[in-house]
Amino acid sequence: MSFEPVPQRPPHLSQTGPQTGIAGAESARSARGALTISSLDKSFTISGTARKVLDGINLTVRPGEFVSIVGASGCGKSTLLRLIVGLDDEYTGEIRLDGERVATTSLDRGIVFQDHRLFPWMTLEQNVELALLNTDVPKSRRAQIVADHIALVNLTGFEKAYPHQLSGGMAQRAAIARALVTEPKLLLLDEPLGALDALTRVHVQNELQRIWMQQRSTMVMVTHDVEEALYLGDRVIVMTPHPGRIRRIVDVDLPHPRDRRSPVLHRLKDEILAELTAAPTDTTDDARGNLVLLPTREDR
Amino acid sequence: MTGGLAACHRSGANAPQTVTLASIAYPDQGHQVYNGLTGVVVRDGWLKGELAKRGIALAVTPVPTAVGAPLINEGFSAKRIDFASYGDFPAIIAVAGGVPLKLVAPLGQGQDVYLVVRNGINAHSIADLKGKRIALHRGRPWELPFSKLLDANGLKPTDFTIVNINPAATPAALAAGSVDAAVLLNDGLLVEKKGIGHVIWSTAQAPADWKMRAELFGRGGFVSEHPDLTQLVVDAYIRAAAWSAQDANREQVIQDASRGFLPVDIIRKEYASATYPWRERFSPIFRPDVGAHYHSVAAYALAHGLVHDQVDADALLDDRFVAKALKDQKLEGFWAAGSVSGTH
Amino acid sequence: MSLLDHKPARFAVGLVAPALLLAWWQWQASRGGSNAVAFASLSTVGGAARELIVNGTLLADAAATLQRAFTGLGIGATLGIALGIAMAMWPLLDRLLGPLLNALRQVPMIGWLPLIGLWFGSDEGSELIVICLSAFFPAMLNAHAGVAQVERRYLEVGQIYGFSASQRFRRILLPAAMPMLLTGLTQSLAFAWIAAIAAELLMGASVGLGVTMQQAQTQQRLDIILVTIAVTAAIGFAINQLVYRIRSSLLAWQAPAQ
Amino acid sequence: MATAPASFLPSGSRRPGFKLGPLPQALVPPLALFAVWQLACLTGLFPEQVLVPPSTVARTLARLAASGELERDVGVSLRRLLVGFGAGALTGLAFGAATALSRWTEAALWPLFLLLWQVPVIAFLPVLVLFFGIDETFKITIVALATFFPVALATFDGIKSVPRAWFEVAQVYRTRLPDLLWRILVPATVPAILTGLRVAITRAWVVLVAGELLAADSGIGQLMETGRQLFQIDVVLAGVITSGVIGFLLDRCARALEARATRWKDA
Repeated sequence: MSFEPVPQRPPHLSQTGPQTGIAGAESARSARGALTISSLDKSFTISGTARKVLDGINLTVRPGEFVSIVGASGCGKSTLLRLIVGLDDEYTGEIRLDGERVATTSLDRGIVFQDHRLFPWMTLEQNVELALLNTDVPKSRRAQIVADHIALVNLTGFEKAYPHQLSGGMAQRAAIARALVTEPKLLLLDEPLGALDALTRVHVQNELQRIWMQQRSTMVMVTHDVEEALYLGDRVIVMTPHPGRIRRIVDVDLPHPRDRRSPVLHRLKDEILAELTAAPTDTTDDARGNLVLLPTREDR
Repeated sequence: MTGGLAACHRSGANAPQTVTLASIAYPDQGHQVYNGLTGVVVRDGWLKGELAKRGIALAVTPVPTAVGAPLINEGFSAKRIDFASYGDFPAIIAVAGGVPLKLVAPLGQGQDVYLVVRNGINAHSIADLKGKRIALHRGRPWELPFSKLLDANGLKPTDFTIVNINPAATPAALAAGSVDAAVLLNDGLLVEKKGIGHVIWSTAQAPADWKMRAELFGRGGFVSEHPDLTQLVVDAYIRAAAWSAQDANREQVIQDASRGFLPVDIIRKEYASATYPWRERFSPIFRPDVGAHYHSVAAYALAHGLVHDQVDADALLDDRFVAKALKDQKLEGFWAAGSVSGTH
Repeated sequence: MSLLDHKPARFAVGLVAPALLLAWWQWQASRGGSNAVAFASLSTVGGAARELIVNGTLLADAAATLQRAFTGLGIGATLGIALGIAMAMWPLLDRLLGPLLNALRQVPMIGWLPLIGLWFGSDEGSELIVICLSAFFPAMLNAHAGVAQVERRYLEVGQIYGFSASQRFRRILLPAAMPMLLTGLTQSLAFAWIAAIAAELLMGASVGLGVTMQQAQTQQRLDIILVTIAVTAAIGFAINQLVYRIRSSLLAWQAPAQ
Repeated sequence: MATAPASFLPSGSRRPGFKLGPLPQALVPPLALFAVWQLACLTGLFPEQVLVPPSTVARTLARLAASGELERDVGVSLRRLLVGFGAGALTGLAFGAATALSRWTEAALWPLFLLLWQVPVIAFLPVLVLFFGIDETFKITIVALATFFPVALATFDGIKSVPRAWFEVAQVYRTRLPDLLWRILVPATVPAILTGLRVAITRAWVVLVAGELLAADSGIGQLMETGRQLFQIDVVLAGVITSGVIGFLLDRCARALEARATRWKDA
């Protein structure tokens, strides 16, 4: 897949953030948002016993790629995103963005949560602008950049609205605008549309696809919804729970924007659903009990 | 004048910057007005001027009547107050508590305490109230005359139901019939005037030393370190007493006494019922009954376990300053030397 | 749809109960006898009100009491909010001071009076301390709870955008805790107002509603007591309404309750 | 605030012998305060009559406890508290519910409620005395009044914040009124009301002690007042400590009950 530079990108994008320029030999394009995860393990300690939630995750995301992760509840997909974004840094293995090991949060990595997490005490505009607080974007240009991003998510006219005055879909789009305004190399989406109704969801999926095509940042989205994963993702990572492992990675070799009616999508959806429902979802016993039942990881 | 200069030299080394006088005060039209002679002293301005000549400021601290006694005792013990005109009972308590005080000037004949009975109760004496409910705010100075009344009639507090209640709530309690009688100060006369009850007894019918007394007390340490300044303060009070004792100033004194307190006709009625001449109301003389009074307060406090140590009433009284002031102001013989009131 | 949707009608309905209360009062007063001690007739009360307004006492009293209450509130609530926030942000401080403050909170004011008397005498300072103490605790407790209950998910947003400690405080903790802070402030205000009156009543001062109330108690002037009670209630009510308005405008970002 | 966080510490991180449990930790500041207090007394800067050393206060407490005086006063005060609190809480609940559930009662009674709330109880003293006498009823009434206002307010707010949707659900299923009350209203408002009750009980305690100063022959407030009048600050401070500890314990018990009753909230 090759991506054309998009002329509509906000002009401040060309400015390099504090953490760019690490791999001078690589081209500017490939230096932005290459995510490498290798041998990642993660455990939680619950009442004295350690429980593995992620086991041996290996994944490489190419710059500008849209990767979807699907899996049943408890497969650790949200935990994975929290590790990548840096909210949790207790893990073994490696997570690297453009070669740099992830240890804490950074403006290079943005995230959209399932709950929009807009600050209820600020207007939409203020919420978006908040993300620029610690960037070196000059104050004089911030208003314009904020307006551009509000326009990008089609919310022009709602700048002064408080979150409670926005519908669920609008609030989620506002959260996407806030996540994008810092021009992160990597945008993580943690079930961003999970709380929306079916119609709004389709609408925001289209918006998201449009925005991604416009922005071309690397995006990793976690979702329950296989159809959504296929519609948006260049690749779909299928995960199984207890402990969370990658079971399969599906290539979706269709150009964007996609047609929902595409037979390829439907075939892949059936395949993935079959895979997910076939997997034993034994929650009665501990992780070690499941270990033998799980098929081996299919890694490419 | 020479005396003044000499005094100046005597306390020159460690003279205080301020002499603090505390007194019960009532709010009246946005100002605190001081009760009794302190009010006259403050208005007179003589003391302030004399102290100013020595480079010393006069501070007068108003204390509300409801919490006055503890506040003054706390002030004495913290050495925040040098002089106070306040009650006999709290002063004995302070001395017993280890705060040495000196009674430097008696202030008059004492205050009467009244026994008020509510309407509908047929009682003419304390004995008639046997088994009845009597309102009395415990630990307050008027407990002593009441106790003496019981003793004199061969009665005990257990012959009654003593109800401990704040004087502010007492009229309502009488009116509601929650209590049958109450021990009050001259607010008892107001209760009578309001038609809630009537006075059946007061200390006016009792020996002079039964009355509740208030005097000018000085902090022991201050009095012994600064006898000159103490003399000035006592001088000022004697001046005020002499002024108040003038018949010409009678109406003014009555008006002053009513300010922020009881209606003027109550004050006038109470003053008119006195069995002694007008001038004796302000007598600063250390009469025998004054000494007897303090002996009996000290004995009562000890006997009832209110204090744990015997207070030496004789050591409390310090009549040097009054004697000198009377001499200096040529007032010797102006007031009677012996007891002037009482029926016994 | 309902009569109650009209503001004036609603207001009128609200007047019924006070009016009934007053009517009952008048009836009690007219019965005379022992009731005369607790009930003064409305015309007497009206006369007393006129007297106090004309001679300026009422205005001076209200101004003095308001000033006392607000000075005490200003000091007490500021300290309370600062300490409450500090305790919510530094758990060690909370563990050290929390139980102690909680115990001190339960000590009735009378317990403080001897110490206050010792250090401040009977000056204006004593009354101020009493008011400050009354205003301090609700402000502290609510500020503490408000900051402690700030949702983690909001703090994570701050973490993602690289907020410094001061940014986190000013942009997340403070606004998120604002509803509770304002609740605390409302309570503090109510307590400061009541404490101001009570302090004047019990500790004495030269001017103030409590002073006039106390004096009227001495003189058994029920009409004056009632006027001061009415003014106390009315001013307290007005302050309450004002705070409610300020709160609504400060918290315009909150979704309506229903 | 000040819950016991120590139990959430990773277990085994310290040897048990050195582990400072939540209780001893809470004791550090008061002990430090006592130490400072005792030291301040030893300096002699303050008159011993007013800044009584804690050792003296401890002796006084022991003496009062041994003579049975403390037990009697605390017992009397607690009995007044419980009866008054019970009466005030019930009426407060009823009033709060009645005003919150009907717009008419709200419009008619709430303004008067807000008006009366602003007046200190002490101002109503003569009226209270007239109606309730000066015996136990009077003191209990004062406590009940102090309880009534916060409980009524909390109940009102608690009911008002129940989402309308829940009532609509009840309407759809034609829930009968008792069921509506018991199955929807009560569980939904219990947290707010319990908080109101907790605020009320500590407030009631403070007001009771103040009320006992005005008219009482016994009780912890009277103990302190007599102590002050008689310039026995050690007795006053013994009362301060006793009432502080009792108030603190009441608050702790109320919190524990509150935590138990609202466990579902955190689940």
